[in-house]
Amino acid sequence: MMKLFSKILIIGAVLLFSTALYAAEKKPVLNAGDTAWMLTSALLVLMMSIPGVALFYGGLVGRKNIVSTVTQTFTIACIVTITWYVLGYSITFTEGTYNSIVGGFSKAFLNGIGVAALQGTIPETVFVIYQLTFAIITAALICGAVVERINFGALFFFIILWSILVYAPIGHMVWGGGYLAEKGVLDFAGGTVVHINSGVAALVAAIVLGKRKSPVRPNNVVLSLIGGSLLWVGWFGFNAGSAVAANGTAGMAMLVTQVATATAALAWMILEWFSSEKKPSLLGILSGAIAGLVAITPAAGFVTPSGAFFIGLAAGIICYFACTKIKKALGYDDSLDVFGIHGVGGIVGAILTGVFAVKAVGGASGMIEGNGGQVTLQFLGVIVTVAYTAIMTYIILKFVGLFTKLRASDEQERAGLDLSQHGEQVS
Amino acid sequence: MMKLFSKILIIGAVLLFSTALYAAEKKPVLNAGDTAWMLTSALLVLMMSIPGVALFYGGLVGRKNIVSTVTQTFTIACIVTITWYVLGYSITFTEGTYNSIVGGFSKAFLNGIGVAALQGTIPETVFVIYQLTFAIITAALICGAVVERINFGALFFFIILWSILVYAPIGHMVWGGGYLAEKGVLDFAGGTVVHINSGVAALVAAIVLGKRKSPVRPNNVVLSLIGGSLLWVGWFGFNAGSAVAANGTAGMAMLVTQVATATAALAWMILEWFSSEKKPSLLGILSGAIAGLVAITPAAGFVTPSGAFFIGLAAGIICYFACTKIKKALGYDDSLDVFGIHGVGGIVGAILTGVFAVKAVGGASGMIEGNGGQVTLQFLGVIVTVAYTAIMTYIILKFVGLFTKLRASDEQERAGLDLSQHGEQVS
Amino acid sequence: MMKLFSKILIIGAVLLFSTALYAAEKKPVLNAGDTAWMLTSALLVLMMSIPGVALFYGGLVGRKNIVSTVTQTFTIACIVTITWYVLGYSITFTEGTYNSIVGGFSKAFLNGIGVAALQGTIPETVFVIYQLTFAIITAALICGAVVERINFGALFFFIILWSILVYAPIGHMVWGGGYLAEKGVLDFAGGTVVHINSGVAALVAAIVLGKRKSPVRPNNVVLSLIGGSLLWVGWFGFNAGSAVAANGTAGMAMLVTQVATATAALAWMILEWFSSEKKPSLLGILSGAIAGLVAITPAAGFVTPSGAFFIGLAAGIICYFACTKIKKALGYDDSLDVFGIHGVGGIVGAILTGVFAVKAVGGASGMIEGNGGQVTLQFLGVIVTVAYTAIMTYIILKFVGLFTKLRASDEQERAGLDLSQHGEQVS
Amino acid sequence: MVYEGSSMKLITAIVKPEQADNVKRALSKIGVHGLTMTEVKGYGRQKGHTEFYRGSEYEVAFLPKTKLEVAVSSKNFKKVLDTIQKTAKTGKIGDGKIFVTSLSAVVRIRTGEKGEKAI
Amino acid sequence: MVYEGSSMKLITAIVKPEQADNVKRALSKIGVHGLTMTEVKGYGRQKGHTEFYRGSEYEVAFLPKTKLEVAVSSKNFKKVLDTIQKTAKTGKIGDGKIFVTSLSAVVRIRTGEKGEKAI
Amino acid sequence: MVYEGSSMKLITAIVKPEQADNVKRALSKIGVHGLTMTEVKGYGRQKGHTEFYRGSEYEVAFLPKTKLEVAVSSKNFKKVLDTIQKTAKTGKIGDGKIFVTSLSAVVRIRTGEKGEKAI
Ligand SMILES: Nc1ncnc2c1ncn2[C@@H]1O[C@H](COP(=O)(O)OP(=O)(O)O)[C@@H](O)[C@H]1O
Ligand SMILES: Nc1ncnc2c1ncn2[C@@H]1O[C@H](COP(=O)(O)OP(=O)(O)O)[C@@H](O)[C@H]1O
Ligand SMILES: Nc1ncnc2c1ncn2[C@@H]1O[C@H](COP(=O)(O)OP(=O)(O)O)[C@@H](O)[C@H]1O
Repeated sequence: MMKLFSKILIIGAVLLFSTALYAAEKKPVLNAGDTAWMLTSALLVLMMSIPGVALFYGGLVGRKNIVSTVTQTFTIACIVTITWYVLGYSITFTEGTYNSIVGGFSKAFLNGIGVAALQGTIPETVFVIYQLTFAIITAALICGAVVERINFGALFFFIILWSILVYAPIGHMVWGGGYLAEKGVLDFAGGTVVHINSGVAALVAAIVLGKRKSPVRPNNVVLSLIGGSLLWVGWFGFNAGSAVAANGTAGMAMLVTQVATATAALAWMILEWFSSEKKPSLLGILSGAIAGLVAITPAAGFVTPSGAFFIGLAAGIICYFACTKIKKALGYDDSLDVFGIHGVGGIVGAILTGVFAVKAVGGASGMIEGNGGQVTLQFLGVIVTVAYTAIMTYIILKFVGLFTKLRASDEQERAGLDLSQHGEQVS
Repeated sequence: MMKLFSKILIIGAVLLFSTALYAAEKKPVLNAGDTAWMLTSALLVLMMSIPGVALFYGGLVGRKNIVSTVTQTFTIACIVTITWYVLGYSITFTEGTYNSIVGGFSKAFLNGIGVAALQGTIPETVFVIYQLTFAIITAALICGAVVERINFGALFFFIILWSILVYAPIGHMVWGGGYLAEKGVLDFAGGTVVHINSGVAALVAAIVLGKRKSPVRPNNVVLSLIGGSLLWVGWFGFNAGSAVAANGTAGMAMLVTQVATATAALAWMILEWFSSEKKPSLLGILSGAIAGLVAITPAAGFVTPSGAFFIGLAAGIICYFACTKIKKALGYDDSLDVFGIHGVGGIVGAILTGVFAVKAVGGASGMIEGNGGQVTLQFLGVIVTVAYTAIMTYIILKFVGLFTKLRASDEQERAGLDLSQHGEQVS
Repeated sequence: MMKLFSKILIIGAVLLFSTALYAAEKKPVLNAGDTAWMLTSALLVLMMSIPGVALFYGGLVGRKNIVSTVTQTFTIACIVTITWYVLGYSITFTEGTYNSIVGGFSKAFLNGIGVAALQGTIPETVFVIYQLTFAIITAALICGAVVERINFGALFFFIILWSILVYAPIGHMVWGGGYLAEKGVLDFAGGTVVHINSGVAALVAAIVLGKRKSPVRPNNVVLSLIGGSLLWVGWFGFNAGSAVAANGTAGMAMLVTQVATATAALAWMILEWFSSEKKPSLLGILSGAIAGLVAITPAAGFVTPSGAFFIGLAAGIICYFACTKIKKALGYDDSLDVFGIHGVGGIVGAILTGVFAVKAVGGASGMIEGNGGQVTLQFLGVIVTVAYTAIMTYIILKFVGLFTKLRASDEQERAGLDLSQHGEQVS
Repeated sequence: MVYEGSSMKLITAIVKPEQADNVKRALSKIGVHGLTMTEVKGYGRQKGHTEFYRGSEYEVAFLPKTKLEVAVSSKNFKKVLDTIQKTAKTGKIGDGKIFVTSLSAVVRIRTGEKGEKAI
Repeated sequence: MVYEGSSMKLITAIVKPEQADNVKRALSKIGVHGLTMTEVKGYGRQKGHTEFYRGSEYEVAFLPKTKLEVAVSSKNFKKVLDTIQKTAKTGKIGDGKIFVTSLSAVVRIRTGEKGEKAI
Repeated sequence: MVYEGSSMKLITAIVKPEQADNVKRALSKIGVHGLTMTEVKGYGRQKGHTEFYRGSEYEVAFLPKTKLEVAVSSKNFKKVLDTIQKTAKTGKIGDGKIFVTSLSAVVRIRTGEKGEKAI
C-alpha cells in the first residue's frame, strides 16, 4: 500500500509539475517584460503623432499656417481616440457578421475589457491603446496633403467618418482576421493599413480640394527636423512594437528599421547632391529617412539587415523621383507629399516584403527564397487597399461637402488659417 | 525503512517545491519586466518637466521672458534633485516620529540604499528616482503662476524650502503611510500630491506677488504644442507607472488616461467654438488635454474607460469655465492658469474618483457602486491638502521675502526677465 | 524493485528539476524584461543624437548656420548606421587577429546574426543597435567644434573614416575585449569611448580647421534647452542601459546619474552667479548638466549617490573653468566647447571613477576603499585614448584634405552654411 | 551741397504683404531694378482684430504690411508711382499709402557714383 | 510735378518699444487714424549691454526700438508732433528722436486719391 | 514752421548685413553717437537665388540687407556720408545705396530739444 501510495504520489507530483509547465505554455499568462515593452511602444507611437507628425508638417507649411497645421494633428489624436473607444476597436478586432471586411460591435465602448483580460502575453488594455495609436497616426498623416486650405470643421467631420469607415475595415482585413489576413498578405507593422491607406486618402483629398493659391517655401525646416527625428525614434515602437513582445523578432525589427532608414535617407540626399540642385538638403535627408521608415514597415519582421538595405535603397530612390519628378508631371497639389512618401513608399515596401522575406527571420519566404507567389499576394494587398480607400475617401469627402465647405474661403486662405480659423498666430 | 525514507523524500521534494513557489510569492523578488517599465516611467516623468513643462510654459509667456521661464523649470529640476537626495526621499518614505505628517531621517542622503534593495518587485533606487520626478514636476508647475515677474533668486530659495516643507509632508500623508493614507483617501497617481498641491501653491504665490504690469499674448503656441504633447506622452509614465509594475493595472491606467484626455480636450475646444470667440484654438485644445490628464490622475487605477470619459468631460467643462470666466471675475493673475487647470482639475478628479471607482478595476468602490462615503473621504483629502499647502506656501513666501525681493524690479520686468535676470535673449 | 524504482523516480524528478534550474542559470536565456529595457535604451540613445545633440548645437550657432548644424548631426546618424552595418560592429565586437587593438571581420554586414542569437539575456540584434547608437552620438558630438565653417562634403568623408578607424578600435579596446579591457580600466557607460574620444577629436579638428571668421552669440538657447533636456532624459538609456539588464545596477546607474547631473548643473550656475557676469544663465546650467552627465558616465555602475555628488561637483567646477577661462587663454576655437565639456568632463569622470568606485555597488574598489592603483589604471585609459584619437584624427583630416577642402570658402562662411551648402534657410 | 536741387524722389509704399510680389514683378517689367523691402505693421481705417487666449482678450491693432522703397529719377517718377498704385491695389480697405519725398542725394556704395547714375 | 509745394509732413519717431502703445492710443484720440510701425534697433547715448555665453562676451550695441511713421497734413502737424513727444517720453535716457521730412506727395492706393485727402 | 530751412540731413544707407558693424564702428570714431538700424530685404543688380524643397523651386528675389539711418547736422554731413560709403564698400555687387533727404525738424523726445541740438 505504502509503496503504491508513494508511487502515486511521485507520479502525481511529477504530473502536477509538468502540467503546470504545460499550462504555462498553453494558457496565456501575462509577461511583464512584454508588457513593459508594449506600454512603451504605445506611447512611442503616440509621440510619433504628437508632437512628431505635427512638427514635421508644421515646419513645412508657410508661416501663416503653422498653428493650423499642428492643431489639425493634435485634434485628430483626440477625435480618433473617441471613435476608437466608441466603435473603432470593436469593429477592427472582434468577429463580425461580415467578417471578411469588418468586425462586430461586442466591444463597443471597450465594453467588457477587464484589468485581467489578455491579448497574447500582454493586457488587452495595452493592445487597445497600442492599436489606437496606429489609428491616430494614419489619420494624422492625411492632413499633409490638404494643409493651408482645408476647412477645419470639414476636417473634423471627415476624420470621424474616415477613422470608422476606412481605417477600421482596412485594419480588420489585414490584422483583424479579415479578407487579406486570410489570403496570407504579409504586413508586419502596417505598410498597408497605415501608409498606403493614408497615402491614397491624401492623394484623393488633395485632388478633391484642389491646389493651394500660392504655396510658399517651408517656414522652418528645423521644426521638421525635430518632428522627423521623433518619427524615427518613435518608429521603433511602431515596428519593433509590432512583435507584441520583447523578443528576438522585436530586436530584428528594430535593427532592420535602422538600416533601411539610414540607407534611404542617404540615397535621397546623394541623389539631390548630384541632381541639378547640387546641394544636399536637410529636407532631402529627412524625406529619405521617412521613405525608408515607411518602406521597411511591412517588412520589419520578415527580412534580414541586408534585405533592409535594399528595401531602403529602393525606397529612397523611388520616392525621390515620385516627389520631385512624377508629382510635378501630374500636377496635383499633395502639399507635403503624403502620397509620394507614404503611398509610394508603402507600396514599394509591400511588394519588396514579398521579395526579401526570409523564412529564418519571420517564418515566411519571399521571392529570393523561391516563393514568387508572395509577391503576387502582396500586389493583391496593395490593390485592395488602394481601391477601397480611394473610393471610400472620395465618398466621405463628397458627403461632408454636403454639410460644410471643404475648403477655407479664399479670404481665409490668404490671411492664413492660423488667424482665420483658430484666431492665433506665431509672432 | 526504505519505504518511509522514500515517502519522506517525496514529501520533502514536494514541500521544497511548493515552498519555493510560496517563497517566490512572499519574499520580494526583482521582476525585470516591472523594473524595465519603471525605469522608463521615471525618465518619462522627468521628460514631462524638462522639456515638457518648460516648453508648455515657455510658449505662453511674452517674447522677453521665454528664456527666464524655461530656465526656472530646468533649475527646479536640479534643485529638487538635491533636496530629494539630502532629505526629501527620507522624510517622505520612511517612518518618522510624527508619522501621520512626516517621515524620518534614516535615509537622508539616500543612505543605505544598496544595489540589491527592493521596493516591491523593483530596485529601491528606481523607486527613489521615480518618486523624485514627481517632486520635480510638482514644484515646476508652480512657476506658471508667477512667470514674467518673480525674482529668480527668490524662486531659488522658495523651491528649496517648499520641496521640503510642503511637498514631502503631503507626499508622506498620501503615499508614505501618513494621515490621509490611513484614512483611505484614494489617489492613484498624484491628483492630490501633485496637482492640487501645485495648483494651490500657485494661486497663493500669484496673489502674494501681485499682477504682471502688462501681460502680452503667448509668443509661440507651437512651443506649447511640443510641451503639451510631451506632457501627454510622458503622463503615461506618470499614471501607468504608478502601478509600479508592468501589469493589467498599468494597462488600464494608460487606457483610461487616453480616453479622459481626449474627451477633455475636445470638450474645451468645442466650448470655445460655440462661445463668443467662435474659434477652436490650439491653446484651447491643449488646455483641455492637460485638464483631462490632471483629472484622471487620481482615478487612473480605479475607473473604467467609460468612467474616464465622464471624468474627462467634467474636467474639460469645469476647467474651461474656471480659466475663462471665474478667474476673470476674481481678478488674480495666475499667469498660466496653474490653479485653473491643476488646482481645479485636481479637485474635480479627486472627487470624481470617489464617484466612479469600480471594485473590479482597482479594488475600491465609489459612489456608483453604492459607496458614497468614498466621496466624503475624497473631500477630506482635498481639504487637508488645500489647507496645509495654502498656509505653508504663504509662510514660506513671506519668509523668503525677508531676505530677498520676491518680485523683479519694475525696470527688470519691463526689460523682460531674459535679459535682466539671465543676460540672455532669444533673437 | 518498486521501492527502488520509486526512489529512482524521485531522485530523477528532483534532479531534472534542479538541472532545469541550473541550466536556466548557465545557458543564456532571453529575458523579456531586460530586452524591453534595452530596446528602450537603444531608442533613447538615438534620441540623444536626433534630435538631442542636433538641437543642443543648433541653438548655439548663429542664425545662418542652424540648418547646417542640425543637418550634420542627422547625416552622421545615417552614415554611422551604414558603417556599423558594413564593418563597425564586427571590428568592435568580434575577436580579431590583432585583438588587443581591433576585432575581426566575421560579422561584417551583420552576417549570421539570427533572430535567436543572444548577447547575455537580450537578442544580439538589440545589442547591435544599442551599441550603434553610441557610435552615432560619439561622431555627432565632434561637429560642435567645427560648426559654421566645415565643408559638408569633407565632414561626410571624415565621419566614414573616423567611425571605422577611431571609434571601432577604441570601442574594441575598452569593451570588445581589447587592451584596456584586459588591463582592468573601468568605463561603465563610455566616458572613454564616447566622451574623451569625441572631445579630443573635436579639439584636433578645431585646431586643424582654424577659427571662425566672426562668431556670433547663440541664436536661440531655447532650442538648446530642448536638446539639453532630451540629452538628460536619454542619458538614462545611455547609463542605466549600460547595465544591459533591467536590474539593481541599472537602477543605481540611473540614480547616480541624476544626482551628479543636478549637482554639476547647479555648481556651474552658481559659479556664474558669483563671477563677474553676475547672472545665472540658461546656457550655464545646461552646460553644467551636460558636464555632470559626461563625468558620471564612466562611474555610473560603480559609485554611490554620494560619490556621484562629488563627481558632479568636480565636473561642474572644472568644466566651467575649462570652458570660460582656459579655452580663452589657449585661443583655439572649439566653437561649442566639445573639448571643454566632453573631453575635460570625460577625463574628470574617468579619474574619479578610480577614486569613488565602491565594491558593494559595482564589484570594483577605488581609492576611497584603499585601491589607489585603480586611479593609475584610469590614467592609463585616458592617455591611450587621447593619444590614439589625437593622432588618428589628425591623419584622417589631413587625408580627407587631400581630396576636398576641409573648410567652406570664405564667401560661403560669410553667407552662412545654411544657404551656401544646403540651399535652405530658416525664415 | 552739390546735390541740392536734385529732382530724384524716394517713393515709399505701404502695401499688403500679399501684393508685394505683384508690385515687384511689375516694377521689374518697367525697368526698375532696385527696391528695398521692410516688414512693417500698420494701422489705418482697416482695423486689427482681437485674439483670445484662454478667454483673455488681446487686441492686435496693427496688421502686417510691407513697405517698399524705391529711389527713382525724375523721369521715371510718374510711371513708377502709377505702376505701384495699380499693382498694389485690391480695392479692399487696407490697401495702403504711397509717400513721396525728395532725395537730395544718392550714392552707389560700390562705385561711389552719385546722383541719377547711382539709382 | 503737381504735388510740389505740398506742406504735408512725414513724422518719423524712434521710441522705446514699451511706449509705442501709449503713443498709438494718444494719436488715435486726437484723430490720427493711420500709422506705420517698424521694429528697429537703435544706438545712441543709451549704450547697449554685454551678454555672456559660457564666458565669451558678445557686445550688443543696439537696443530694440520702435519706429513710428505718421503722415500728417500741415494743419495737424504741430499737434501730432507734440503728442508723440509727450506720450513717448519717460524722461530716461534712450527715449528716442523724432525726425520730420517734407512729403512731396501722398497717394491712397485703394482709391488713387492724392494729397491731403489721401492721408 | 520755425524749422523750415533747416539743413539737417537724414542719411539712409542700405548696406550688406556683414558690413553694418564696420560702418557703425567707423561712425562712432568720427563722433556720430546716434544710429538706427533696420533689417530689410533688397533687390538690385545683385540677383537673389533659388531654393529647392523636394524639387519645388522657390525663387528668393530679395536678399537680406541692413538699413542704417543717421540724422546729421549740415556740418557733419559730408564726413559721415564719405565714412559710410568707404566702410560699407566691399567692391562686390550688392554693396547698396545711400539716400539723403532733408530733415525739416528733429526733436529729442526726452528733453524736447529741437533742431541741431537734438541730433
Ligand atoms: N497717415 C498715415 N501715416 C503712416 N502710415 C499710414 C497712414 N495712413 C495709413 N497708413 C498705412 O497704410 C495702411 C493702410 O491704411 P488704411 O487706412 O487701413 O487703408 P486704406 O488706405 O485702404 O484706407 C495702414 O495699415 C498703415 O500702415
Ligand atoms: N543721429 C541719429 N540718427 C538716427 N537715429 C538716432 C540718432 N540719435 C538717436 N537715434 C535713435 O534714437 C534712439 C535713442 O537715442 P539716445 O541717444 O539713446 O537717447 P536720448 O535721445 O534720450 O538721448 C537711439 O537708440 C537711436 O535709435
Ligand atoms: N532704386 C533703388 N531703390 C531702393 N533701394 C535700392 C535701389 N537700388 C538698390 N537698392 C538697394 O540696394 C541694394 C544693393 O543694390 P544692387 O543693385 O544689388 O548693388 P550695387 O549697388 O552694388 O549695384 C539692393 O538690394 C536694394 O536694397
